[in-house]
Amino acid sequence: MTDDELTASRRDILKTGAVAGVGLGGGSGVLSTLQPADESGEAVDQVTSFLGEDQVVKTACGPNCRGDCPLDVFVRDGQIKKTEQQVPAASEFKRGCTLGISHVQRAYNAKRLKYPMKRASWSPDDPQPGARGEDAQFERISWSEALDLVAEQIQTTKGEYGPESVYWHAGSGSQGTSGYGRLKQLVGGIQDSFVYGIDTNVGQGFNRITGEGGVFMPPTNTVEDWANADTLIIWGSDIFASQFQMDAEWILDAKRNGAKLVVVDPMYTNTAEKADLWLPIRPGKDTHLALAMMNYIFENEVYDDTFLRQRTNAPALVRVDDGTLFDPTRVSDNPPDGGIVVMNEETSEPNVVGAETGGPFALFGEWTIDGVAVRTGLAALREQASEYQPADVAEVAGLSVADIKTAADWLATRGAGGILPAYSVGRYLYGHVFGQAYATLMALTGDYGRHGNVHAQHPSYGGPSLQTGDWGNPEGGVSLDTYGYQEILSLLENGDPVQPRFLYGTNSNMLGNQFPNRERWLNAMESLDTIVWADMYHTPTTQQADIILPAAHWFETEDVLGSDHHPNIRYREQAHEPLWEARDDYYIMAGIAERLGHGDKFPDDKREVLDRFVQNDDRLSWEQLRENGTVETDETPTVAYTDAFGTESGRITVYDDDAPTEKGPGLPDEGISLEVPEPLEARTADDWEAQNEYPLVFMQKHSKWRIHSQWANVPWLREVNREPQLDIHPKDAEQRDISDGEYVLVHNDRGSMVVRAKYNEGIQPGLVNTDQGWWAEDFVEGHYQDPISAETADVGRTFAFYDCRVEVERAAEEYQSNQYTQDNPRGTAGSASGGD
Amino acid sequence: MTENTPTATDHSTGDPRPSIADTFGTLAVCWREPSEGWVDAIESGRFEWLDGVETFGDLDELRVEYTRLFIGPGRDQCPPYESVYRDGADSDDLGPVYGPTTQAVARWYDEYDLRLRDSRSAPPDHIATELEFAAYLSANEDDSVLEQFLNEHLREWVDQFVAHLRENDPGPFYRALIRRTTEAINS
Amino acid sequence: MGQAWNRVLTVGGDHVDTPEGSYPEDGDGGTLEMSYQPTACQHCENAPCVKVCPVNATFTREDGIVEIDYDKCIGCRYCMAACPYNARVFNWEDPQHVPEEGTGDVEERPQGVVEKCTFCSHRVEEGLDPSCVVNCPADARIFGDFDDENSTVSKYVAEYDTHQLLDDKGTDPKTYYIQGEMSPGRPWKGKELEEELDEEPTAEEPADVTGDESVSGAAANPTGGDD
Amino acid sequence: MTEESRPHHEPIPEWDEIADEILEGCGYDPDLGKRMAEDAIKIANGELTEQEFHERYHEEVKAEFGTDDRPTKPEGFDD
Repeated sequence: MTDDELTASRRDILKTGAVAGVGLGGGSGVLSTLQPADESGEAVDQVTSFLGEDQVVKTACGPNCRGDCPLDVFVRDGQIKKTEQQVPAASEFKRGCTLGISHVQRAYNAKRLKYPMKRASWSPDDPQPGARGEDAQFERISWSEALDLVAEQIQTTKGEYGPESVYWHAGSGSQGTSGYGRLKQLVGGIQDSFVYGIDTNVGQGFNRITGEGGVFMPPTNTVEDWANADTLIIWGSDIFASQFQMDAEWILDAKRNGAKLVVVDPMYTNTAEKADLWLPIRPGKDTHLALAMMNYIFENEVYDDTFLRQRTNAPALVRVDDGTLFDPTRVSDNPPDGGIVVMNEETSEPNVVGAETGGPFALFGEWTIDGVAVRTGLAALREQASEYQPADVAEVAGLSVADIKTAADWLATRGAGGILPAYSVGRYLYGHVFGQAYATLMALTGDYGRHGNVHAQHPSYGGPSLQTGDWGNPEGGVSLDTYGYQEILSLLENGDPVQPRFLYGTNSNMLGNQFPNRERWLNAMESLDTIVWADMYHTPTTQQADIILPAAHWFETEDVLGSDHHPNIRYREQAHEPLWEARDDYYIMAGIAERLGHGDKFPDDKREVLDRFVQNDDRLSWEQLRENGTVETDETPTVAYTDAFGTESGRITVYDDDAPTEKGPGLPDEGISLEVPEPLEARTADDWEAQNEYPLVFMQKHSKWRIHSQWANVPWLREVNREPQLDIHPKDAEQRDISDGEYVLVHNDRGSMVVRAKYNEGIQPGLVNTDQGWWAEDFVEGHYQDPISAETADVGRTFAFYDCRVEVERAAEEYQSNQYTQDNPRGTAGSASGGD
Repeated sequence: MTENTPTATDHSTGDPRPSIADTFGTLAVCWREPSEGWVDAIESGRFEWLDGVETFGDLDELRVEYTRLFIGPGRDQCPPYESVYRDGADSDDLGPVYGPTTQAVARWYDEYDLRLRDSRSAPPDHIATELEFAAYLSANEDDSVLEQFLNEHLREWVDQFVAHLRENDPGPFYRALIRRTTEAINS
Repeated sequence: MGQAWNRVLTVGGDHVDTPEGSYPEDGDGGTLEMSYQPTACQHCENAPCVKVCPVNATFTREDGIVEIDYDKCIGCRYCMAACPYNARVFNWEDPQHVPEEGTGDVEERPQGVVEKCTFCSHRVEEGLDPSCVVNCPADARIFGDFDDENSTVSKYVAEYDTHQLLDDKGTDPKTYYIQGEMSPGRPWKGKELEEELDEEPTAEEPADVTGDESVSGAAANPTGGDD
Repeated sequence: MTEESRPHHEPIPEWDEIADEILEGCGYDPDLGKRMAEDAIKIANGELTEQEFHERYHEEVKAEFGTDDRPTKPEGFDD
């Protein structure tokens, strides 16, 4: 409520009151909310015919599924009626999923956040953080009051405790132009980052030895090129469930062209069902398998020797005594930057060579140079791989020897190959070693820089980035200290090195989704005096907030968006104004900026900002965006890794002489150095200390019914996927006297949850699974994050969601009757109860 | 105004029975969010006939209660919109806002050339807006029209709405309001 | 969600998205299998539902779509008993869509009538693909004119193994299930598929199915989809 | 396959129960509905002609529904 509105409503109420008291002055005298059309000037949202013409609004979906799907929204009489996939300018990227076409139920969810609110027990002078939680009560406040409070709290917090006590948190829940990044640079403070903390294992392992990519999935050939693959290994990803709207179809194209599809997964998934060869691996044994495949490749000499000589440091000479690379200056007075010493087989002399240089270099062998014993890096790798005979690994990993060999053989000998991991293997504590292992495996088979090579389950496109000028880096902005998520917890708990006091959170339902060991976070957050949260829905995370800001649904905003995963720049036309008092995030940011003296950096009208983007980018015109919804960017299918690698040598370091030493649970105190891939395991290890007490490994896979925790509150989807369940093999269930459909207690020494058991013949005995993304209120008791440790390893620094062991037992009788089994589930469960 | 427009309550003569339009008009006010102006209206004594409405107590507390029951954000909320109780997949689930019944209500308003003062702030099938419209109909149209509107709308959902509300522990003011509202629309 | 005109069944375990069979022990010998079967009205050539309707409310249109005249339907449900595909549902409840015209997309079905998938005849008449085809994320559904040998459906059925559900019953459904390794289908109006199946692109304009003898739907079974 | 949506007539004994369920309380003769349903499949299978089907049930349908507008009516069929 703005002040104006308050005045208006007060006047209206008095008018109505007067009517009730003194009699009806006229036909319309009882009206306050309604008014005669002739007084309203231009009729707004006038209902004409219900069968009126559809207006097709071009817009776009924008969660973190990487689909970047352009959508058509059909609006009739001012209301959104349905959503369809839009045919974009680059039409082969027409896409959209069950979730995208369910948006009408997100926009019109009766439990959307409607008005700004503050926790009733919170006040600037007496924040009472202990009163947060399930029982917290809220009261509606006006936008001006809410923004005043946020701005004042930022000011006071900075004044009292210094700028680093202002903590900015953003998840990945929404794409769009909000000005969030701009504002935080103008205001200062600290920020958190996925780097490190969440899903940063596989990518960093790959990056360490290739110098390519970051901590998430590495670059890969664009999807149009996937059809050229001869072998595809989907490793720990259910792409046909989690990315079926976009990347899965290209896999089928490859298959139709004759590619062999291998799926490595402990669960018989939608994706495993499509495989020519399914490797039902035991949880945590992925690096073992990669090494066994390398073993096969060495033994059968089916490695790509040309590639190894030219583009990797396989021929680099390594000192036998300390494992370091032989010093180039001992061979050449003027060695090239990053040059490696190799043994020239023709001259039997050591040479120093730079990047991208092949030649008759020995791949194996031992020599003594200047009295120093050396061997090749590849020899060290081969020695490591020799420890992982397929027969042994088959036993450890629960696989057949023949299948291991077939997978390796297909990858090495059938032509262009690809390995498509996702983030799952990185959800083990030491999952980065798998990143190193598969990057190394693909180096052996020469699968970089060729048509048909695939290195990740989703491709990235650089072209459709928006050219936003200085929008992301405003003049006068400061850079903020960044802490990985795994560090934030200790900041909150220990105040070291800084103690956050004020938190602005957006695009995120971390307490409902990606913060392991939930109780620890809830306690740690009591050190915050003020928590401000912007969202479309009331999530388990906004329940912890002191000030709640209702954000607009995507269809209620106007925006211009790049696309990371297909060559279309997308336009969002506004389907209608935000409902109730929800607001575009931009207006929230601009409102705070104005109050903090940065109003000049945020034009009143967001359109002005978008206009700058469009004017700034030769490829774009408003006309084209509005007409088509998308603008195709000029990109031809690209092959990744055609140039020198980003490592110091420009080569893939199949032998990493500069390897870090990993330390953490299950490892010797001195740690393990990772020159070559070494399978490291924590809780999945066969000899893990608590494995008898907690024998089952607990995984939380992505499902096709949610993107992270979004869409959990959509009735159409809840009709099919009603409640959190535990996939459990009937064998494991029967051992525990658990019948199909009974409620079970899943627990370990950290926490527990109660969910319904779902017999699944396709899940490996010894493994259980609850799909991720359920909200706290969806559980009969507890939450799937409760049993998961928030501990991270020295090198990995990544939350290990799947590195979790639990025991499962039939839940107590009182839980067998609950919100899902009672006749009237309204309010706690069922389709409309919310929860994301 | 038609011939048989009900007359207003005449407090000076002490007639305790308000007109139907007054009743619905007053109920509409009571279902709006409490504010200072709202308190003034309630305290003016004009609503005395509405037993229990003066039991609202402290305004701040009532606003917290109103937020909890009708705005959210938590699980206790009972969104006061018709479509939520009529357009869901089944009667046990909360349906959407802006459902087909919302359209149907909007058509009634349209038929009488009435518009929402602020069309975007809330869907038109808010209980207060429907009651206000019922007041308008009773002031301006034959009883049969009001009956038709009540039958097509308020009587179709208010029982479910208040049942849901009762499950979420309303205080004395809203308990009284529920009682008076269901009496009014069902009489 | 109201009435289900279209269900995607998991052919496998007892639960959605679960297989049946045994998990391979030590990597060997498993028998797990799972697939999906989208099941809606099959629009049979010899539709038993049409034959049993005492009041001729269920009828086969000129173009082959089996439809129901809701004004005629007396709700005896004989057609539901006769349908071997369990494709029909009875409207037990009052219509949920209060505006009398229906949703604006499909007409209102009053309480007490039987309803089912219409192949989105209201869209087909406008030259559009049925909604399930347009919205299938996996492009697993193809719709078109089976009398037109150049249509996408015709080409798919010609190229791949197909089967009809319960073909021993002689109902001759106009819905074909395609098997084999294949690219996802493309909607009727796109020309990508024609380019893929034979080297020469064919005419872009969609065939006029409404005037033709039969309209056909096909669901490419192995390409996934959702349940 | 998910229980609630298994196609019926396969196996037939199960269909019998499902048909009973469908027709229970339909307001018309459930037995007639079941017999007609089974025979309608026989037409599709070629075990029965439309004419035979029409004639077999004509009297019963007329008695039950007061009319027989089935499309199976043979040419020149006389009520």
